Amino acid sequence: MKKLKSSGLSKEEIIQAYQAILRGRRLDERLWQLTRIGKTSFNISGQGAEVAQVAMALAFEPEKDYFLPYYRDMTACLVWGMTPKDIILGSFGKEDDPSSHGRQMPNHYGSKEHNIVSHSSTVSTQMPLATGVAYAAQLENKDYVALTTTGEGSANQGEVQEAMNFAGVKKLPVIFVVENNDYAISVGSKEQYANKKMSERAAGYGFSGETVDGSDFTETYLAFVKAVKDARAGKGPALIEMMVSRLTSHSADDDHTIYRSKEELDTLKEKDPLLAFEKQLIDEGYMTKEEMQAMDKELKAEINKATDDAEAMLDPTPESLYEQVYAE
Amino acid sequence: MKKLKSSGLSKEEIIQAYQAILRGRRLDERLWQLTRIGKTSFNISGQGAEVAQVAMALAFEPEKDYFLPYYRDMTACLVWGMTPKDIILGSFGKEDDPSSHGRQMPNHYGSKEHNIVSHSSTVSTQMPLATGVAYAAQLENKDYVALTTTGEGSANQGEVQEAMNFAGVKKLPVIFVVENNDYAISVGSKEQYANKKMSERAAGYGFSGETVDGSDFTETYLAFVKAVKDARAGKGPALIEMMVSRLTSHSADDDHTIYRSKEELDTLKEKDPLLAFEKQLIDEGYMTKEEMQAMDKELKAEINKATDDAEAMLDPTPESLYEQVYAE
Amino acid sequence: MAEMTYLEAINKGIEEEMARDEKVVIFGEDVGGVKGGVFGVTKGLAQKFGDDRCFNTPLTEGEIAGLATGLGLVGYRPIGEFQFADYMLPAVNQILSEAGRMRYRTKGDWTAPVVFRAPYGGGVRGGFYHSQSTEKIFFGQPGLRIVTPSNPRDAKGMIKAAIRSDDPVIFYEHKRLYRLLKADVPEDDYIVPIDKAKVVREGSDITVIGYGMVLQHAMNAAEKLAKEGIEAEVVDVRSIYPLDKETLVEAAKKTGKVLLVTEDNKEGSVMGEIAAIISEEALFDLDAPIQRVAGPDVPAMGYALPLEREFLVNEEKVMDAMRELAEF
Amino acid sequence: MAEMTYLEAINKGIEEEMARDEKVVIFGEDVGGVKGGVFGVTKGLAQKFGDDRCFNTPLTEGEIAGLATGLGLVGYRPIGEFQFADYMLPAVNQILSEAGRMRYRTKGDWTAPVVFRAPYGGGVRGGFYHSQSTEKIFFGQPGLRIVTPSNPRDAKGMIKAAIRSDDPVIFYEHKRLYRLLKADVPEDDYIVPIDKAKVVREGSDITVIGYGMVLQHAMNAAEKLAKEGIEAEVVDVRSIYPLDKETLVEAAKKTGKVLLVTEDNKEGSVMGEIAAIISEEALFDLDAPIQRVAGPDVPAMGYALPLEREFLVNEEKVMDAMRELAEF
Ligand SMILES: Cc1ncc(C[n+]2csc(CCOP(=O)(O)OP(=O)(O)O)c2C)c(N)n1
Ligand SMILES: Cc1ncc(C[n+]2csc(CCOP(=O)(O)OP(=O)(O)O)c2C)c(N)n1
Ligand SMILES: [Mg+2]
Ligand SMILES: [Mg+2]
Repeated sequence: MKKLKSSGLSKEEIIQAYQAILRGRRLDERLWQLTRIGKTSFNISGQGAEVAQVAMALAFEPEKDYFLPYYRDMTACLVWGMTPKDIILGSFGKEDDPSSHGRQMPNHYGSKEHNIVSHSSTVSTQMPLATGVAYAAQLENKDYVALTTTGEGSANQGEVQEAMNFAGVKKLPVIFVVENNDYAISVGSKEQYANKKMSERAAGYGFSGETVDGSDFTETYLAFVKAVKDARAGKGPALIEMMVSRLTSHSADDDHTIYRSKEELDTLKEKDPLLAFEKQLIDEGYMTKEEMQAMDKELKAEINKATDDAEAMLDPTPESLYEQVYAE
Repeated sequence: MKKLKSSGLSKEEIIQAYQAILRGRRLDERLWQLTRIGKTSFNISGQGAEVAQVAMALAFEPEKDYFLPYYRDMTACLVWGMTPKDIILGSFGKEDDPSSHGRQMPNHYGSKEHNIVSHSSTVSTQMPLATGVAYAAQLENKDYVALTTTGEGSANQGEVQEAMNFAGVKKLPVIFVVENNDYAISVGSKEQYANKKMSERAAGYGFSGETVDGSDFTETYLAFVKAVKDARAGKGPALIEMMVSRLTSHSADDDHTIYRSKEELDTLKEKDPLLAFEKQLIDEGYMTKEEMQAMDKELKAEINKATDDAEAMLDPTPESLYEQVYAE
Repeated sequence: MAEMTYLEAINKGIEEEMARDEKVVIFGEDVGGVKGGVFGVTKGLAQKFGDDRCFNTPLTEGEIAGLATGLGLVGYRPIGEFQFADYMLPAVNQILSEAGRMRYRTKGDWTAPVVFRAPYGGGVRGGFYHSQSTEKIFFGQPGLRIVTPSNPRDAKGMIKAAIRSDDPVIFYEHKRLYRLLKADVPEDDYIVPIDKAKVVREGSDITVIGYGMVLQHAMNAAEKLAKEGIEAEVVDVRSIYPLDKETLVEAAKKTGKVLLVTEDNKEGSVMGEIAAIISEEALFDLDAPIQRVAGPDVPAMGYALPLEREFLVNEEKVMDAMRELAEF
Repeated sequence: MAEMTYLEAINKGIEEEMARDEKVVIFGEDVGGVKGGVFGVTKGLAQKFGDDRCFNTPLTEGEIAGLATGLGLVGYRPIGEFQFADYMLPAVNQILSEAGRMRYRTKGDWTAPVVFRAPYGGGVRGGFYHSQSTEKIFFGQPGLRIVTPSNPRDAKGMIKAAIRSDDPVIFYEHKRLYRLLKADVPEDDYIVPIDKAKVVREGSDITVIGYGMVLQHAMNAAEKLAKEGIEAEVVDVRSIYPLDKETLVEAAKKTGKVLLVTEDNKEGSVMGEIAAIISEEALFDLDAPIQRVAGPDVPAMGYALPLEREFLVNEEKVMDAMRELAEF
């Protein structure tokens, strides 16, 4: 693992990064809990991808860059500006949910305020959209960048090829990301594609691709820093594949113990990127265990409050079903 | 240009190859003529791709291999077993047209008898179909191969990615071909894709890709011989890009002088692969000019007869519009 | 006879056909292996018939459709599963341009005897993209059949008929019916026609026409209204396209009062065509305007419970409309 | 006033909007450069507004649709051209899942004010895949508008309205009308509403409802029948979805005898819904069954002239049906 120091981030920034990662994990655990106790009906989560997502998102400027995420990107969305309450509002399907006002299923993030474009359940449709957002930057001669993500299974959709192809032709400021967690529901990546790395596909569209170990914060962060810099400078798109873990079942509707062995699951847990990152923080002298525990406590309180606040909000009214079909 | 001898083909076979090439050219000219004089309403042709198509098709065994062509592949279809009359029947839209019985526009080849699968106008839809045909070979443990072609513009369709991806995963006996003539109607290849070669895309799906000079008969033929051998042996798919010329307008509905300079068109004509192949045949001692002229004369007579025969056939009846909507 | 759910009946039907004919193969996302589909419809099939005949595909619906059609071309009886009906949209081109038109465009030379299975419908908190009725998108495309069973007995008999049909068939399965209904299903090798509607309840006062989940509401309402002295004739459309006009028109004429019920949006649904047929062929037998109970004309049901409830047709809405029509 | 073809009127409307608002951009296959589209609708626009605002895309319809939506998200007014309506099929997922649902799924936070243009319709020897009416595929999808003008004046005014609309609009152009019709078109900046049908001929005996090319047949037939003393009210639907129910129902009530005319297949076309609306809202005003003149229920018109002719609705077929209805 690359040293955190070589990321170029200050100690304070690294600690903030850790906070973002831990917030993501704790909030994610909360969402599962809400589903388990029947307060929400669904969850799909990013446990095992938090380190990668924070390293990715920190390379951008959320006030001007656009994010077109997919459903596992809660932690990245938090870095981009959404709050735990925003997320939980979505899980409850409340009227004030900024993602969809209770219209989409939980974990379909979006926020007009924070330049996070709404995504749908239909996988990878966000990728062509990202090229439109990026083309606008070119038309306006602005230096913002569009970031868009998907899974390694979903990356096989034809629309992804079409989007990458167009981005290559126009040298668009768009960064395509594949979060490779080795599974698409129950289907292992060997059944999804025969190439060694998904990042190899970029060459077929005339731009650069790179695969990073998503549990290596510095490696991931630096890959994005470079890609963002190039994109802002008009050098065109990039494809970054982040190798991550899926620590949980695919979603609340899935039970991964059916198709994953106990051994595999045990190894996964041992290799939890969060634990590795914590060890690195301690080893490299950024934080002590006690400081982490204190932070954890704070975050849990923050999330408890966010949960209570969100739960107290209103559901959409039945009548609101008829609103915003067309421009009014 | 590679010597014809190094193709491993006998003198007789090389001369037959030339005959197939010349037949393609003469028949193609006839189809344009029929449109020009108003006897048919449409033509789209493969002038400039004949050498490549014959070199490609000769590497297969048409009695057992399947061909899923696209609209420029007339010459390859002739090698696969269709006759000039079959082709002209399609141009006239006659009932006996084996491609579609007058239902599709001209140049949409197909022949159940000759293992040539019907293709549609919607570009590249044949590529997923080819994976199905190839998967059947695997299921049945047979060693037939599916060949499917498209243009360099059409190769950007998402369905092509999906087909290549699946073929890679299952190591299917299917050979994908891009006939790269530098144009998609008026759109130059620089506006279609940013990669240097279309064959580079194969690596993104875990199999081999190769770009050949389609005016080099031997190079093209040998590339296919190898790909076919590998596919039959269960080593999986290949992507072959053939660099060819489009000597004509895109189709009878297009006028390429609007978007191609006179200079470009003059150069194209000079570099006509047919002329280069004829020169090579003479230089390498396969044929004399006189022998070629004699062959040309024969072919013209053959095509004249085919035209007359085809024209004399019946149109579909209006009532036949209602046939074969569903199984009867 | 064995008591079975709708889901088990489909599984059983497929299993019987796979045992009977080795040309029957089935594939899709999560379809193979131990998972056997996200709903479990294909559970056990990979174990029984091998990983070649029941397998996972990459996450690419266009390819699923094209693969099926390609297999159909060379003599197979493929069943392609779409994980949700909402996710048929990436495959529309393949389904309509290829499978649906193959027979006609070759006048029967090439055919695509494929089955496309898809769970559809709402009421499972699936929100926007896991609840849709997508049959209207494929409706009215001659060459293609669309069917859906409404009970376990039909489910087994119709999936068997669909597999044996030489036509391409879209086979919709209402996901709420999967486990809701349990009924006696014959254990022998019967088929239920896929081109016939069925009168499922005789009555003389009003005629209710529907399919899928809403038929449950109609049947329940009919039983209750019978106690008020209102006798409803209830017709299960089953064969959505082409429609069994004869049965539908006859049922309409019988009572002269027609209520059309669908879970889909009101305007543009299949019921519009049924209304058109009745008003063309039975206008003077009608004693009341043709009424429709349907989802509202908003894009989709929302995730939040008040939105899902407001959208969905339920027993009460159907019963109110039936009573009103009876009193007309 | 200036005399213009339907095609010129659309070109002019787009030009005016591009001059008025720099956020209007247009793109598609062959749309840019000197070619200006295969029909010439975008001719001159690249020269006037630059290659950034009028440009060629790669041959990828999914990307065309997604690019448009992405641009729409960030304030642009994009127009994506599909070269033929038949080739919208690869883009169905993007059009329906993204553009058509963006506003609703975010309750108006994100919107997609895009125009998708597509030439449709037969009678140009386009055979299977260059003649289709594809509007039924997109019909009945709340959130999306579908319109088509039937004359040059409407063509200019409606394309301008579509560009200014905050809703996603599919704008169908009948390819036979492109050069068939020449009429006076105001040179000023007018718009024609895209949510209203229009009574184009007043009459008291029968009501004929249609759009596009068939409306020409209806108008011609109406003039001829007037000499026999039959006065037809003729309505141009124009706004195919959502329908202008009020105008349609009123026109139906006015004469009590309704003939619906469409070039599409008879069953499953837009006319089914119009019949349903009329039979729901005006049943007791009807003096005759609602009749339809339409294409037959076969997949598509064939290329051979006898097949194309047999398929197409023409003046004679419309006139016969009008006379029969008048005499009912
Ligand atoms: C077009 C489409 N097809 C199928 C699905 C159902 N589905 C949802 S997630 C998923 C697996 C995605 O796997 P991957 O892309 O690897 O992402 P991951 O969930 O592993 O992060 C599937 C099949 C869908 N949402 N959209
Ligand atoms: C899906 C689809 N979109 C658009 C078209 C219209 N079209 C027909 S051929 C063509 C250009 C094809 O170019 P290329 O793939 O390079 O093949 P070439 O004609 O040069 O051999 C286009 C745009 C089509 N047939 N299908
Ligand atoms: Mg994955
Ligand atoms: Mg080309």
